[in-house]
Amino acid sequence: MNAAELVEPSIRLTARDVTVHYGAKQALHGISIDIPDHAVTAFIGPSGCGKSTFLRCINRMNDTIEGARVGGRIELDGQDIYAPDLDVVELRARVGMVFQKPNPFPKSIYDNVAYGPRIHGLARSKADLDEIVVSSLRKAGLFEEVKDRLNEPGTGLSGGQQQRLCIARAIAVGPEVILMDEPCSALDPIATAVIEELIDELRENYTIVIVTHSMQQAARVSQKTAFFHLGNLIEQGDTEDIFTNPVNKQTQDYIMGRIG
Amino acid sequence: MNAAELVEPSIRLTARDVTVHYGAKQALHGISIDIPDHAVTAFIGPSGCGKSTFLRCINRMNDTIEGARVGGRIELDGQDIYAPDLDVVELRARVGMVFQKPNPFPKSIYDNVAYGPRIHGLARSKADLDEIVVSSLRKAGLFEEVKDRLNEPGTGLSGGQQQRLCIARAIAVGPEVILMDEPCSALDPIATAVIEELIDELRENYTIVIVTHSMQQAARVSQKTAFFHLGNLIEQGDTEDIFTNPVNKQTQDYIMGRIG
Amino acid sequence: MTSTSLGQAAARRERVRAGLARRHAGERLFRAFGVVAIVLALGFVALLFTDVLRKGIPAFTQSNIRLEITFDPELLKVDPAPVREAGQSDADYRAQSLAWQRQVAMLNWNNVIEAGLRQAAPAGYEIDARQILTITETDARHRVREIFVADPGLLGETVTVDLLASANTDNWIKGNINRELGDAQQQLSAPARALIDLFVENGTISQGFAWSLFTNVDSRSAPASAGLLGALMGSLWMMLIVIVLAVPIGVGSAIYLEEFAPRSRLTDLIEVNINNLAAVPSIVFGLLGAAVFINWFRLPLSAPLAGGLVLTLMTLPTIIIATRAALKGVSPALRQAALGMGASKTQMVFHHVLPVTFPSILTATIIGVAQALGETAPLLLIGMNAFVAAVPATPVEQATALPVQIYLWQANENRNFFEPRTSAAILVLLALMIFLNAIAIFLRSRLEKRV
Amino acid sequence: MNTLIVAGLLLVLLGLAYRLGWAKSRSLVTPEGARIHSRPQYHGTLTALWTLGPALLVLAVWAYFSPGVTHWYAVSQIPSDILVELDQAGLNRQLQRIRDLASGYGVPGDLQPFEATAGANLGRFQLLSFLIMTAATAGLGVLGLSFAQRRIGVRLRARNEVERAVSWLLIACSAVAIVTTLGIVASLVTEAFRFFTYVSPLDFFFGTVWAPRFSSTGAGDAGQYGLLPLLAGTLMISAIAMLVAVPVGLMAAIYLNQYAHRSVRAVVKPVIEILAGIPTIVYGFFALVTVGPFLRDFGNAIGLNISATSALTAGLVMGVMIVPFISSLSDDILNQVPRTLRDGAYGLGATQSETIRNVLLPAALPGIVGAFLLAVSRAIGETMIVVLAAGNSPILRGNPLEPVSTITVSIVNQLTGDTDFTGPQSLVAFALGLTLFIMTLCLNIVALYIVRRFREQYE
Amino acid sequence: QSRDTIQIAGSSTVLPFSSIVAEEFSAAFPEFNTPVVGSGGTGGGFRQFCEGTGDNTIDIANASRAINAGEAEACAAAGVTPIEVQFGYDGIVFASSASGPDFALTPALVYQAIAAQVPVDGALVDNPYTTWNQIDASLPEQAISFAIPGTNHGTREVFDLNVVEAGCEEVGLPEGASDDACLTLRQDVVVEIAGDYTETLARLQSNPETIGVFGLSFYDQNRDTLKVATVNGIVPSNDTVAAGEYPVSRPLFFYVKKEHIGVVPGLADYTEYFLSEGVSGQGGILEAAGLIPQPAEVTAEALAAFQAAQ
Ligand SMILES: Nc1ncnc2c1ncn2[C@@H]1O[C@H](COP(=O)(O)OP(=O)(O)OP(=O)(O)O)[C@@H](O)[C@H]1O
Ligand SMILES: Nc1ncnc2c1ncn2[C@@H]1O[C@H](COP(=O)(O)OP(=O)(O)OP(=O)(O)O)[C@@H](O)[C@H]1O
Ligand SMILES: [Mg+2]
Ligand SMILES: [Mg+2]
Repeated sequence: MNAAELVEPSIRLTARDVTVHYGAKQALHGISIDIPDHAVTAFIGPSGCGKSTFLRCINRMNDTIEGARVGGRIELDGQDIYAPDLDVVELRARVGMVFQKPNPFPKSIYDNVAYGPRIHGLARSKADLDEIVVSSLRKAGLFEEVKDRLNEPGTGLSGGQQQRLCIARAIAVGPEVILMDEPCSALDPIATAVIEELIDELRENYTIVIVTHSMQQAARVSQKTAFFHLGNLIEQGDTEDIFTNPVNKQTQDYIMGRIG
Repeated sequence: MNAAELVEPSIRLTARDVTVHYGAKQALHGISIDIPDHAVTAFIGPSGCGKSTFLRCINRMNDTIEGARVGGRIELDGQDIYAPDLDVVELRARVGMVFQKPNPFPKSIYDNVAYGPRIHGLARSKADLDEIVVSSLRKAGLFEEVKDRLNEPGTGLSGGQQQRLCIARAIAVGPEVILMDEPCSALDPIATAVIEELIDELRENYTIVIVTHSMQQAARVSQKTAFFHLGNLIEQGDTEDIFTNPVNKQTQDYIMGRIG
Repeated sequence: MTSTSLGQAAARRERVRAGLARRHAGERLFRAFGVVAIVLALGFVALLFTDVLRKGIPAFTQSNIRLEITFDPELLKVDPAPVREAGQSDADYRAQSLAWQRQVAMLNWNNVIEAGLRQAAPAGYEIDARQILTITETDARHRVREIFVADPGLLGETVTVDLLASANTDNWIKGNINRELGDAQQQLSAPARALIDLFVENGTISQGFAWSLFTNVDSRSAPASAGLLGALMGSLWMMLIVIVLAVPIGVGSAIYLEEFAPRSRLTDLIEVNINNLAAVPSIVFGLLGAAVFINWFRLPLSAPLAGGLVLTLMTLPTIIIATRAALKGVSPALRQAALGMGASKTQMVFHHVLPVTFPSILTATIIGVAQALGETAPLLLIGMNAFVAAVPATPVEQATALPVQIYLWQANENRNFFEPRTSAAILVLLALMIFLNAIAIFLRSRLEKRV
Repeated sequence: MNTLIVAGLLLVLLGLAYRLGWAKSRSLVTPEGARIHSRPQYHGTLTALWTLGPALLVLAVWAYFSPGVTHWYAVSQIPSDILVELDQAGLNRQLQRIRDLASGYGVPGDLQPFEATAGANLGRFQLLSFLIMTAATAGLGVLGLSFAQRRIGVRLRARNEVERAVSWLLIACSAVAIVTTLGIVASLVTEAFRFFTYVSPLDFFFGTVWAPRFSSTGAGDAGQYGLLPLLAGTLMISAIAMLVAVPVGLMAAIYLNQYAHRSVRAVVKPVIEILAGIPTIVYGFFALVTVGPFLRDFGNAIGLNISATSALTAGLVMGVMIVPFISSLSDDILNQVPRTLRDGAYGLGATQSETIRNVLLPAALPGIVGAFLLAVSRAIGETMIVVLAAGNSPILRGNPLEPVSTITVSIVNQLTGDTDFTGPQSLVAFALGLTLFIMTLCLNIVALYIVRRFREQYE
Repeated sequence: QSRDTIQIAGSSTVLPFSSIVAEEFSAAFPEFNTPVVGSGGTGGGFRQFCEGTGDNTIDIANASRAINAGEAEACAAAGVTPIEVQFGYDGIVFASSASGPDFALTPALVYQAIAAQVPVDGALVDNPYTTWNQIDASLPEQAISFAIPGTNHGTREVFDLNVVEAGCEEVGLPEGASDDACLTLRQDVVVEIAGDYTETLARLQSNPETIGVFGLSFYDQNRDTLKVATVNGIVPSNDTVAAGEYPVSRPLFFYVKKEHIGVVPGLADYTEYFLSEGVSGQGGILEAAGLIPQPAEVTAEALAAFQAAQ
């Protein structure tokens, strides 16, 4: 599980000198990183170091935050995602996001998953849509649990189920990249374990970036790890290397529990 | 710093079979623990396991939560704190509390600290009060930083300073026990270090109970540790023992990062 | 740990304990103030309601007179009603029957009623024609005539007719006017009063539910038959206009300001402006309505359309502010979820945010509309205090409104009769109001349960 | 009738446009999956919008110009020899007759020969211009439709364009509020200005006597229009109302928010809010027939001379009306005070009332003051209660037991009385309205400023 | 097509009569709708009346005074020709609480009671009287308190003219007194009522020593609580007013828009019906409602004038 990939995978996302300001305050001081395909990349670091901020840059969710300004360049498959003629809506369909707290829409389970395909016009018919919903739920490992109550509200599920529903919802749009911001921090240990397993499975088909405050989790699920500190990317590399053999003193301190 | 006390200290607080219900939901399933004098006791455990709930039982802050019911028995110096004739106000003067997010009153720094002594009528004169304020601020390690602006609002301080102000405010009443609920979780690493140092100093004069989600922090500041899981007290003992040699499988899993 | 610090702790505890009694007393006092405030507020609600109920309830019953009316051909000298002949054109027939109706209207129907009254009275009761007719309401002759027009075959027949007793009769029976007063101070003559008492005894006059209050329009010539139907309809029309206009505009405006508008001077200005509009006295809206809708757009005076527009403008800020508050309350998680799915901002708002806030918007709307329903002052300035004796079939026909009707009735010169009637009208308005508020509260509680 | 025809036509056109746009965009999607930017619904809507826009433009132009053109045409129908003899009033009357003839309204008096033809011509002219307008509307609509239809393509960002249109619509909704304010200001200012040509602003704002007289009694002057007695009455009543409402409302809010059991709160709060829903006319009536006489009798019993209709009566009842306003707002504001602050005080051993008085209220104070100011502006603008219960005596005096008058009452009186409409008697109402507007505006700005500052503390 | 409901607006004094006629009119003429009677006061009525002709303007203006020059001008400018119809009188009475003593007043007495300054021994001094018997020994010993209509009421105009000015002349002002002296009232005992008579009644009930100014019909309907005062020894009643014996009365009018006759259906019929014997004549329905009928010949003249004008 913890084994690093043997073949170096192709790069999906590249970031160069990304800076973010919230009003006068600078939250990121020039982040450059390459994120590989078909792998899980974990961002770790103490609270407030800018992990979420950087994650939000990747699907331009920062656009929705008032006063946030993004500098530098991020490319998805070689295309600048901050290019003026790029349609954000399209980008977000390609780069899905799962949040810290499970946030299903207050609609039925079916509608939760069907929403994305509907607005993006992905299904030509009702049967098409059904098919997308079922396969997404199945991929998220939720189908068996909810197949009898697809019309009940998604908010009625347990925390872990809700989070998987959110993952299914993100998958349904057929994204290439899935961003997860502390997806397990609101869950109990058992639900966490289920999600972690799911992430490991999804890796086969998606590029996954996950933010976590738990080094243990990073060690468990990721192949690559990036350590952030005070708005800087301190160190990045194969997860195994970072955890067993950090180069940087700060990384070391953090991993040993001396800071944070 | 991490050294456990050599002499077994006297027991200040004892809890026996404490249960708490929030409405229909049971949050604590019979907690029994002894908390020693002049030592820092840390409560650790995954989110939602009932650490804060138990902490709030000790100074009866649960009284202020609608629908919360407390069962069992807690004694402070042998006196039942849930006895019907016990005055909560007096109890809270003896058992101070510091919260997760620094919450200074929107008053001047001076008034923040003077508030407790004032309502309890602890100062005979203005000079008395001045003296209490200054000595409390000094004990909280804040005096030097704020002595020139005692009349400025407490909300104008930095997060770490605010948290120390809250500690000073709690000390000013002259409590015997100080309860701290994740006092550093809203602070940056540097401020956290300052507070941790302060806790270590305060230990000389007070009985301190601290809730933390960080095992590293527990290891750094406490002499005794209690591990909570799903509303149960799984294991307790000297911090060193718990971290190096946990008896219980769940404790072990948690400490190794396998759960939570 | 030293013994001195132990001693200090003990001393401190003593200090704290010493102050406790006083502090707890203060606590109790403060609490008592709170209770007093609540009791005062509730007491006033109770007082107001009992007072209005006490005054208004009697007006829900009314004195009715049951008479045997004979359509005596001696008294009613009238041509036979026209019968439609074969080949007669519509217009011809209508003209003919109108002419006949006019002829019927010119008859002195009071004679017929007088005969009926005398028949009900003990034989040979001494009272002159003028006095005996004060017992029935003045519109009795129209009622009787309508019966005849509807069925001209009744000529020569006798039918039992229920008529309204006059307002003064009602006052006398209910004791609204002091029964001890002398002749000079009574509205009815002594023989008439005695006869009424006789009628009450022999059952000719009985008390019944005052249906006229709900089925009739306002009347000045026949106070006892004055009703609220016209005013109710006027109010309903205005509410309809307010709902149709204020809700979409208000919600749209709130959405723009809360979700789309960039923070700028202009939006700040709009915000200040809306908050200000919410507090602008209603009478100023009346001035605006008079100047803009009546004088400029030349909308018909005292029509529910103009009233509805004025009330719309008044309600708008309420709805905008409440909707904005509701939108603000939507959790950012939901917004992020939608945006994260690749929904555009518009889609996010219309697919997710708005449905979630729907109940609060509905509540705000109901409350706003209820407020508009009770508004009087601006309507006075756009002429809605006109006397309208018809039910408005469209919003451009003249009408009055419930609160305005209350205002008009409280000024009616027949104080003895209209004071209870005004209270009754108030009860009707309050019932409507409480009904609307109850819906709002119900929705709110449903919403709270769902969240 | 005519408007119905046009509206029906437009609806049909719109439906057609939507359907066409939808179908065309849908046909773009090929089996090999050329992904179109926007969904067919958006293309349909966009096409419909392109159809609606030009059509509405035509209608707007027509609505603007047609009265002028019709007027010109009607004038041209009057023979010139008659035209030269007519003065303005005569011309108006003549035109009205022709218009009435054209619309089949019928006219009194003898019909002049040219009138009949003029009426008929005008009728024909109106019909013709209506037909032209309809054709132009339809034509331009179709033009827009075909243009939009041609634009449809895989990369056309129909959704973005539709959304832009929606946001413009929403902006238009927000503009209503601004337009309302402008309307208020414009309608008040022009009339108030006309009033100030009769009475100098100095006399108005600083005059101490309110006695608008009749111009016809021969008393010569047009009366005195001093604002101060009305202002004093307004302020006195508002002050009494606040004296009642603030303690009761605030304490009720505190009790419900902090002490009351949830079930008590669930019952009491809506009951108190009923007070807010009661129409003011009901309060007015209640004050007039119940509270006033009670106060008078009460005054007699304790040897005080209280008028039944007085500042006290109106103020008391108005205070009751405002109670729920203050209690609701204060309740909301108390709810906004973060729980952590409350916990901080409890944790120090403060009793509940100490927590409320020392921590909660000071923290919520700016918000509460803001609420009070809003309540004051409501009291100042309240009309019906004072119309019925204040006693309407515009005299400058300081005794709250005596009748007073207020600005709002005077507005109603001046606009609904038997006064001469050509004089300052009725115009003064607008000056009073303007004064009222400015007063509440100032109060609101202050309140807003305070509330804003308060918000920043927690966010 | 053209509007088919008669629109009326104007004086609130005329409004009750006008409304009653409107109701009865529609009962008697089933082919016409019930006319709508707006309020707004005499001035407001004329404002609407003189706006012009056509659908959106009123047909009849009720008035408690004759049209004045400014209003007539406005009418003419808008192409409106008003036809004046006088249909009866309104009596204005002084009434006090039914439980109080009787009053026999004269304009002079009223003037002395309420003027700000009165002549005493040839000099104008601030009004010194506090009780009625100080003015005249025949009057009861009761504090002076007077509720009069506010200046927005037409009634006030009549009161000023027929009572205050008349009383002022009777008493006679010393040489050199200003023109205003007659009409300046004291504010301590005089209460101006801007609302309707109900409000005056409420004032009376709250202070039973008050004497209030009412319409005769209002007094008539509330005889159980009110007691009327004589003026110059004359008891106000329909007969005394109609005969011109009772001094405080005024004629009531309505103005018909000539341009609308024959256009708005029923306009002429309404007018003629209004002036008919059974409506505004002796013993007619309006008399029962408190109107003081004018002599039949005056009505006949008005009718003739109306018919001639249309
Ligand atoms: N909307 C915002 N406005 C202003 N500052 C912000 C905003 N969001 C984040 N910040 C600041 O930017 C910095 C980075 O925040 P970010 O949320 O990215 O940290 P994080 O690494 O995700 O922390 P955590 O582990 O607590 O989630 C922090 O100092 C934070 O205070
Ligand atoms: N006021 C409340 N009402 C209802 N349930 C509550 C309340 N407070 C806490 N709980 C529940 O009680 C359980 C214990 O909560 P508690 O806050 O004590 O956990 P914790 O160990 O402090 O967690 P954390 O580390 O997240 O602070 C949780 O399941 C929580 O959801
Ligand atoms: Mg984060
Ligand atoms: Mg906790």
